[in-house]
Amino acid sequence: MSINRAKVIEIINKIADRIEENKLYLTELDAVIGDGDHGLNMSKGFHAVREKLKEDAGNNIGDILKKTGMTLVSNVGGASGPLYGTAFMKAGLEAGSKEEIDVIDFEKMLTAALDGIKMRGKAVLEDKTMVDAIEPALYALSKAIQLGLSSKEALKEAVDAAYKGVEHTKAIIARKGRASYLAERSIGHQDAGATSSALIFKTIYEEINV
Amino acid sequence: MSINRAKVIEIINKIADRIEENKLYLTELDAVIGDGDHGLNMSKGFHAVREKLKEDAGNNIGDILKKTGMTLVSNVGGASGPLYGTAFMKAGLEAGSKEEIDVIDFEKMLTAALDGIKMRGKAVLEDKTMVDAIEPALYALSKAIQLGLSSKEALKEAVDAAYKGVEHTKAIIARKGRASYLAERSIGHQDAGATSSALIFKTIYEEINV
Amino acid sequence: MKKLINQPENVVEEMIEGIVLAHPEYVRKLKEFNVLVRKNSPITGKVALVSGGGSGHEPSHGGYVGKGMLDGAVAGDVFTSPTPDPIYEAIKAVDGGAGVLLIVKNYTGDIMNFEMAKEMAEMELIKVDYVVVNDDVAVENSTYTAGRRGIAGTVFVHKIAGAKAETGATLEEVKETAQKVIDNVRSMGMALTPCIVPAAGKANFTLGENEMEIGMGIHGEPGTHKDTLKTADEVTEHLVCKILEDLKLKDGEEVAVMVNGLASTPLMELYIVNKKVNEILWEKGIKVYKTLVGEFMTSLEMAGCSVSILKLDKELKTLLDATADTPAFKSL
Amino acid sequence: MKKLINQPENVVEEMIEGIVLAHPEYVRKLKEFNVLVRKNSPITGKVALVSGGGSGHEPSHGGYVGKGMLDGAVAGDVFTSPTPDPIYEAIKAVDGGAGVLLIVKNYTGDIMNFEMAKEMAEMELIKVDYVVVNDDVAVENSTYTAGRRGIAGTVFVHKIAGAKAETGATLEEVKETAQKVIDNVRSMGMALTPCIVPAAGKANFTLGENEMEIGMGIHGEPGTHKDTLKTADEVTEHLVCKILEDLKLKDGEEVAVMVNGLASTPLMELYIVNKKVNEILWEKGIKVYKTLVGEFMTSLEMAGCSVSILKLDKELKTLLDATADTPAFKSL
Ligand SMILES: Nc1ncnc2c1ncn2[C@@H]1O[C@H](COP(=O)(O)OP(=O)(O)O)[C@@H](O)[C@H]1O
Ligand SMILES: Nc1ncnc2c1ncn2[C@@H]1O[C@H](COP(=O)(O)OP(=O)(O)O)[C@@H](O)[C@H]1O
Ligand SMILES: [Mg+2]
Ligand SMILES: [Mg+2]
Ligand SMILES: [Mg+2]
Ligand SMILES: [Mg+2]
Repeated sequence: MSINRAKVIEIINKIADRIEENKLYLTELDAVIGDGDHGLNMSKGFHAVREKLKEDAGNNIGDILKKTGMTLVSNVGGASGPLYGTAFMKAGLEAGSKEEIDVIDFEKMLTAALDGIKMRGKAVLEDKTMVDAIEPALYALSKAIQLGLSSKEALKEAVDAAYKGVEHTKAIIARKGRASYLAERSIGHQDAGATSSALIFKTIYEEINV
Repeated sequence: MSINRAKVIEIINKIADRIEENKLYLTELDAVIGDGDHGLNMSKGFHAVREKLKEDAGNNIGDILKKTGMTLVSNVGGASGPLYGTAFMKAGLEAGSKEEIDVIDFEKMLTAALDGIKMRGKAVLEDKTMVDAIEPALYALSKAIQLGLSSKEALKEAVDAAYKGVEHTKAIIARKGRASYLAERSIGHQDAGATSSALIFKTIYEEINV
Repeated sequence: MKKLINQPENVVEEMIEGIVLAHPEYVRKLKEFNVLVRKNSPITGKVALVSGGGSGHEPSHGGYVGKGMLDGAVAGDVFTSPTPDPIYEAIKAVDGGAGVLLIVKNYTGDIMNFEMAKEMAEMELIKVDYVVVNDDVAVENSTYTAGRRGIAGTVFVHKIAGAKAETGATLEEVKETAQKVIDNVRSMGMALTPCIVPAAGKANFTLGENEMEIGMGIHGEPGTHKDTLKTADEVTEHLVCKILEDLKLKDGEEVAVMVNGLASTPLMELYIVNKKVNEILWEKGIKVYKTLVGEFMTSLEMAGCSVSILKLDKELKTLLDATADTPAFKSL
Repeated sequence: MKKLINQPENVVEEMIEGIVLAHPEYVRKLKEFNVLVRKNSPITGKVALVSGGGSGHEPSHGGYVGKGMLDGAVAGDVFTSPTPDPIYEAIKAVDGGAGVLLIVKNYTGDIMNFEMAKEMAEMELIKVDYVVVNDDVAVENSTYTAGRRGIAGTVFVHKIAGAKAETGATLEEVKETAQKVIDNVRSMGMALTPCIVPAAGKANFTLGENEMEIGMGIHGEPGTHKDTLKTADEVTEHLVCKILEDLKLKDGEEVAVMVNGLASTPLMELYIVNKKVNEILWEKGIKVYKTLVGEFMTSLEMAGCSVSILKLDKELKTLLDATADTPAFKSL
């Protein structure tokens, strides 16, 4: 696997498409145990990102991702803006001036992104947040790389782990974000942010395999 | 016809009964073109009058009627309180220290009452108010007396004229009171205060004939 | 009926108690009457102002008792004029020898009860006079009718006549200023939802999901017409134009604006209305000297608003700016 | 959706414009941002206070910008935290060299966005610190969770920290006072009806004709439980007892009380609630030093109220009494 600058932009635009398609779905998930705006927030954010990159995408992968993160931060508000924004900015910092990345780079970038999310949101595994999709995905990716799987296979593992994580959020009590006000009543419902994270992994995987 | 002190109290208590029975009806009439409280107002007022007279009815007919009027003024509020209150007070002033009254006295008292209402409320005939029941009733009474009818017959004429007046309020535009805000839209609806006035005449007539 | 109350028949009394408990530094209650007076009433030598009417319009009128506004406020039952007795008690309690001005809104019941109270007080040799506020342009004014209703513009009368009284003016002078405000203030309201009088337990008119009432009175009296829902800009345009038709302002004249919420309408929406009011006045070359946005004269839990415009001169500007310190209206 | 608005997506911007047009003597708007700052910002040498959050809580927060309270207020979309950019702009606009204190309510989104703005401002060498208000006792506090929400008690933080800043105190001192208020204020709310976010167009929860939600948050977040309608006295008893369980007041201690309307609940009902609050505190020997009744932190057009109780000491009393002059909160 090797992804260049243009491909990164393509992937981000595809993420924007997928978010748009799932706007209602994500919003409905958030309505049940949150405030019903996650799809709207993400759609607003990625719409702005698409416009931003059209106008000035930056010179290298680091730039692209930092611009993506900053645009998310500046346009979303709420919880997901700073979280996804920080994730993309940290990934961008990690990528630096690279014009091409491979699966090992991706693993490092994802590690930085997850660290950023945890630093910003103070959530840990089992708090019923996006961390419950991202952290298992990162573990699965790392393990697959260690086991010598192909990048394609490794990414597939990550996507599967993310969706397993999403599924698991149904079983647990929310301890961070708005859903935490519901305490026990949050059980049985899937976390919206974890779902959007899994959706992003799936989009990346699909785009790498086209 | 001759009505003594005790009979006056009896009649007032009967008026209170009839008002109570017609509370909902009067309120509904007021709801259509006013603010839907005329029955409640009258019931509150005559309930207080009943209690007042039970406790201290006064020494003569003038006293009884003045107490009735003051109690109405002090307990009703809104438009009907000062109007009916003034009417009873003026009638009481006219009756003075009398302990017995006849139909001629009644005519004088009613004249004073109507003057009081018109002075207080500045309404004239055809403004779609209680004046449209009371003024015709007074005319009919005077005419009947001049024609030499019996007091019973004269009072019957007054009651009929009052109800004809009530009926006529349906045909005219309100120019005083809350219904006046409706202008043309008040046409077709009967005035609540005229209705309660006619009811009072009817009660007096019935009580004199028991 | 979703209300935070106890017994419907006790709402006014409990409310008055709640006001006194909240604002003992401003007001006290007259024993056995739903009357609030300034804590330090009577104030010797100052003309006293008494207002009131039915309850359900809070903060009108008890909220305006204090320095620079009212000396006494009389609370009737919900939407029902008080009887003369409490008004008379209020007059006696606040008269400091310089006389008492009653500020009455133009409703048959209010006028008659305040007039009777005035007559009672005059028998005790208290100097009493009154003005009648009739700012609602929704209702036609004609010599044959009860005339226009008094609505939120009344608050300008309280503020300005109150400031005048603080200057040591005579009863005649305070009345003259109050009347000047009345002559120069016009209002019009609209409603999106009805309201429920606690004792009645149900709304006494209805509005469809897509309907509003233009020209609505503050007791749910009908306005000029029902209309389908429109944008805030369109509604505001209608209200302001009706007001300006009547007020006839000239280019360069100065006004005070009040955007008053009837209760359920959020401040957010009132400010959106205010934006449009400003744009319309600006286009006509009329200068907004001062703006009040908030809930000044409400109608139980009704949704909707009214706009009031007061044409100003030098005296009215000075008095409008003067210090006021009351529970619901403060001006530093 | 019965609202007096134009396009749902423009409500915040139009509201902010309406506020500036209404109160130019108090506030100005930062170009291109929904941020209101004091007209004379920055004030050299004074610690500046910035608050904010989602819109729909008016007069919070723009209504509290002025002397003795806030220097800046940042308005996000309805019920959504603002992004860091306008917060950062607000910080830059109000910093007079003595530093800026951010007053943040405890919501994940608010905290993260304000923190990011703080980091951005610190890169420009502006001294910035923040406090987190978490007064809502309806939500359990636990180290494992996001903790209690911030609701109407925040207004006490604005008032008191604002007065402290006017005394010329340092950033550390102002923060300490703000934190003292936070440590001593507890609130709890309830709702009779839901509200509608303009962009959503429909209520995001429902309550039956005979139901209310106890412990309701100011964005329609669920509370402790649904209950059948009760009297004002019963509801008040429940709210105050939950607050007192947590605040642990001793006989003879003094408090400030705030009875806050969420929007549709009339002032009449808030005063009825206040009466009961007073009775409960009186029975427990707790002295009410000051009471605020009105709409301080609303929730669009929701019906309901919250009660806040602040335990006072000498410093807090003095600062609570200090002069404040803002569009929505004045203290002479
Ligand atoms: N502290 C946190 N750490 C990580 N993720 C969080 C945290 N708080 C909330 N989230 C995620 O954010 C999602 C909600 O995002 P969104 O609805 O856009 O924001 P808001 O909650 O402000 O409305 C949740 O579903 C959850 O996955
Ligand atoms: N100016 C007036 N003169 C005579 N009668 C009047 C006048 N105004 C109102 N009324 C009478 O009062 C009645 C309404 O009484 P009521 O409903 O008790 O008072 P309110 O109008 O204050 O609610 C009307 O039906 C009308 O007959
Ligand atoms: Mg959300
Ligand atoms: Mg009536
Ligand atoms: Mg009435
Ligand atoms: Mg949100």
